Amino acid sequence: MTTRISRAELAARVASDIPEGAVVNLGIGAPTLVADFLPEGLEIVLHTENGMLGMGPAPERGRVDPDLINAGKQPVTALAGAAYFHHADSFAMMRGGHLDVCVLGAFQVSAGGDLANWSTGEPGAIPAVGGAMDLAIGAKDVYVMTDLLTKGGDPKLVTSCTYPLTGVGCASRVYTDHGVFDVTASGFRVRELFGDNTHEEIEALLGLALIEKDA
Amino acid sequence: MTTRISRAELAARVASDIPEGAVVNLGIGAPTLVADFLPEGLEIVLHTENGMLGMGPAPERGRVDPDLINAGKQPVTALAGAAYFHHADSFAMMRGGHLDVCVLGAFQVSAGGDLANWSTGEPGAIPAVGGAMDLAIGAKDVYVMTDLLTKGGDPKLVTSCTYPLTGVGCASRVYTDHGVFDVTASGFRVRELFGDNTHEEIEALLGLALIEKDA
Amino acid sequence: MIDKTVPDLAAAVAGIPDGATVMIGGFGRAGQPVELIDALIAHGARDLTVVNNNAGNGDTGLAALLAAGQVRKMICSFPRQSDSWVFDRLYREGEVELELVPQGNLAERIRAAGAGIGGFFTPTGFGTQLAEGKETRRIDGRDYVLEYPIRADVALISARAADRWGNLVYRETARNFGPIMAAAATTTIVQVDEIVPLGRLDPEAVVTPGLYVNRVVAVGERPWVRDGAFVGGVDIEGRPLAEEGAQR
Amino acid sequence: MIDKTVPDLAAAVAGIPDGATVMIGGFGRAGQPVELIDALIAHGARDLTVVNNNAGNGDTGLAALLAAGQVRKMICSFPRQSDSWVFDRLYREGEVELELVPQGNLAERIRAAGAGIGGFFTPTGFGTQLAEGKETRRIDGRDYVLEYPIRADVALISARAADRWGNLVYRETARNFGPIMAAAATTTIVQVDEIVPLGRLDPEAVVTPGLYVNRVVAVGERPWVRDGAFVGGVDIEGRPLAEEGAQR
Repeated sequence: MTTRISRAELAARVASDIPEGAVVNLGIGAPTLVADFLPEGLEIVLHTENGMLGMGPAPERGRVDPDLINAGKQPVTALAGAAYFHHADSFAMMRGGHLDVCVLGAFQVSAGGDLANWSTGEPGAIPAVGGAMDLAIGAKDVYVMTDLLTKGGDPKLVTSCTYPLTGVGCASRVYTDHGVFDVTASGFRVRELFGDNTHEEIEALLGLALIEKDA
Repeated sequence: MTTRISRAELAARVASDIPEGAVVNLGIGAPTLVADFLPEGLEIVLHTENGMLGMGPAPERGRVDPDLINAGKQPVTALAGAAYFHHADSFAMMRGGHLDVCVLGAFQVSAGGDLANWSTGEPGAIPAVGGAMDLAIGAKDVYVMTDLLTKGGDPKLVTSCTYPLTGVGCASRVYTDHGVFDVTASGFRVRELFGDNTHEEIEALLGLALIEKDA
Repeated sequence: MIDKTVPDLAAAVAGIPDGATVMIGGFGRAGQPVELIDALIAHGARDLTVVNNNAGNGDTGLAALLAAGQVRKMICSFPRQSDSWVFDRLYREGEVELELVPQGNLAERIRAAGAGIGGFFTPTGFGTQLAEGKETRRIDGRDYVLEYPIRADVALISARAADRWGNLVYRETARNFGPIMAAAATTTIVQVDEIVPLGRLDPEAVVTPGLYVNRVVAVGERPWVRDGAFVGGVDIEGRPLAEEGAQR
Repeated sequence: MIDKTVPDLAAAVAGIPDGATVMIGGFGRAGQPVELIDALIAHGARDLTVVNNNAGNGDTGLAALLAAGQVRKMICSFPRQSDSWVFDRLYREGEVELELVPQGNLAERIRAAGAGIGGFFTPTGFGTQLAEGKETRRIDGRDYVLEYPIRADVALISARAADRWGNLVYRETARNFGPIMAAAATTTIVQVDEIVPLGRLDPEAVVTPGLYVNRVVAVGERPWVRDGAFVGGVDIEGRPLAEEGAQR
C-alpha cells in the first residue's frame, strides 16, 4: 500500500507553498479548503472571480450578507484592504496574468500541463464551465490539487487527457494525495513523495514515466 | 455677397439643435463655444474624453483646480450628477455609441460624410491626432462646425477630401457660417440657409451640387 | 430636467418585445434583479434570449422566468447548479437552447459590445471544445481565440442606489455583471434600493455613469441593509433568520 | 505584512534599466507624476520608450525627461501643443522617434495589455493614414482595424491616496491613464499625496486594486488640496496665485 494524505493535509501542503503577499484564487471545491490552512499572520490576498480582492473567511451566523459571496456562492467577508470590481475587470486580472497562483481541481492533467476539469464528456449531461477555463490560464502559477487516482483506480496524471480540456499547457504543478509533481517541458517531475512512496511505485500506479526528483 | 453668421451665432445655432438630456462631447476649438449657448435650465450632459461626464463651466479665479480639466486642458467644474472614469472607459463610451452628439471642427467634409480635421498633410509638420479619430466615430450624431470656405476661398464641403481623413462616412450634419447641411446617402442636402443665401449661390461657392431642402 | 426614474416595476419593463435579447445581471442570487424579473414575467414577453452567468436558482427570479416558458435560449457560463432544477428540466426536454461561454469570455464579450469593439483575441478556451470552429491566432507566442461582442436589446440589473440621471453605485459582489451589461444593451433598466438626490453620489465612486441607464425603479432596501448599512440577520438567500428557523 | 510603500523617490525608481518601455500617466499636467519623472531624470536611465498621451508641456515633468536626452521614442496621441517646444525641437532634429496613436486606441491598447487580450478590432482610425498597413475587417457591416496591446516594463503614475497594499484612489480627471497603465506594466510605481492606513479606503471606491501596484511613494499634498479637500488658490499649472502675481 502506498501512503495517501487526507484532503485536509493536502490543502495544508498547498497552503505551505503560498508565500506572503501572493494574490491567489482558490477554485470551487477542494481548493477552497486551502484557505483554512494559510499561515496565520501572513498576508495573502484572496481573489474571487465574482469581483473581489481581499476576501476573508465565512461570517458568523447572523452576519451572512447575501451580497458578499465567493465564486462558490458561499457567504464570505471582506478584509481591510479589500476592493470590489465588476466581472470584466475581475477576469481581466486573471487573463492578464496578475494573479500569482490559482489552485484548481482536476479530472485529468497531462504531462504537457493540459488540464481537464470541467466536463466528463458524458452524453446527456448539462455542460457548465463557469470560470474554469479562465482560471486555468489565469495566474502565473496554476496549481492542480487532486487525487493521484480516480475512485476506480485510474490515473489522473496522464500522457494526454481523454476528457474535454479546460486549458492547454496551463498547469504548472500537481498536488496529489501521493506526492507533488512539477510540470516540465519533458513531463512530470517528482517534487515530493509522501511517506514511504517510491518513485517506482508511483510510476507503476500511473503507468507513466516520471522524471526523478533531482534530475 | 452672401450672408455669413458669426462664430458665436453658429455656436448658438448648433446649441439650439441639442435636446434636453443629450450626452454631448464638444471638440477642442470652436465647438467648445457651443457650451456657452446651451439653453439655460435644460439639462444637457457634457462629456470630456479625459474622463468625466457632467462637466460644468470654467471656475472663477481662485477656484481653478489643476486636476479638473477638459480635453483642451482648460479648467472646468463638475456639476451635481458628474462622474469620473479612466481613459479606456471614457473612449469605450464614445466608440460604443453611447454619446448622442459630438461637435467637431473640420478642414474638409465630403459629400459621403468623410471628415478631415486632424492634419493638413503639410510635410515636416509634427502630426498630432489626440481624440479626433475617436470623436469622429464616437456619437450617434457627429455634427461638424466649420466655415463654408477656407480663408483662401476654397470650399470645405467637397466631393472627396484631399486632406488626410479623420474618419470615413462619419459626419451626419455640417453647420457652416452660410447654412446647415445634412449628410445623406446621396450627398449634402440643404437643411437651412442663413439670410438671403440661395441654393444656387451656395452651390456656386462650393462648385458642388446640393440636394434641395425639401427634396 | 433629466429624470430616468419610473414609478413602478410595470413601467420599468414596459415595451420589452417578444423575441428580445435580455441581459440579466447577477451571479447566482447576488445582484439578481428579482423584482424586475417578476415584472417581466407579469409583462409576458416570450421567446426571449437571456444572457446571465447562470440559468436560475431555486424557483424564483430567473428560474421563475424559465418556468413561465418565456425563454427560448440561455447564453451563460454555469447553468448546472445544485438548485437549477427548472433549467435542467427544460433543457432535457429540449424546451430551451443553451450557448455555453466561459465566464471571462462572457464578461469580455459583453464589455466589447458596450465598448464598440468588433472582436477580440482571448486566450481563454483555446484548444477546448468551446472554441471549436472558431478562428484562432498565435500572437507573440501565445494562442488566442477570436470572440465577438454579445449585445442585448434590454438589460435588467440591480444596484444599491441611483440618482435621477441614472448614475449607479453597487454593493459588494452584487456589482458583478451590472456595469458591463448596462453598457451592452440598447435599453438598460435598473432596480435600486433607493433613489438619492442628484449630487449625493460621490462622482469618484459612481461605477455606472448615467448615460448607460434608461430607466430606474426603486424597490426598497433588502432585509439585510438599513439606511445603506449592513445589519445582517438573514441567511444566504436573504430570508430573515427567524423566518428560516420557523420554517424548520 | 504586505508593504508596498517605499521611503523616497530614489527607491521608487530604482532599477529602471536603460532601454525600458515606460508608461507615464497624465493628460497634459493633470495626473502627471512629476516627482517620479524628476526621480527618473536623476536616476538616469536612457534609451527609453515613453508612452504618454502627450509629449511634454513646458520645461518640467515629461518635457524635462525629454530635454535630458533619455527618451528614444514617444508613443502618444497628441505631441504637438502650444507648450511642447522641447519635444518639437528633438523631433525636428531627429533625436526622438514618434509613434502616433489615436487617443482611444492608445487607451484600449494599454487596457488590452493589462487584460490579457491579444488584439482587438477597433473602428477608430479605419480608412485613415494611421491605419495604413494594418489588418482590417468588416464585422456586422462596420469596418474595423486590428490593433495590438501596448505593454510596458514600468508605469509611473500619480494617484491621490494609497494604502500599503497598493490600493489606489484618484482625484477628478487626474485619474485618466493611471488605472490602465497600472495594469499594463510589469512594475507599477505610484506617487500619491498620502498613504492611508489599510482599511481606510472604501472597497467600493478603490479604482486600482493593489495587485496592480508594486511601489508607492508619498510626495505630500498639492498646493490646491488640504486634507483631501479642494482649497483652490492656484492657477492651472498649480502655482499659488500670489506667486503667479509676483512673477508678472
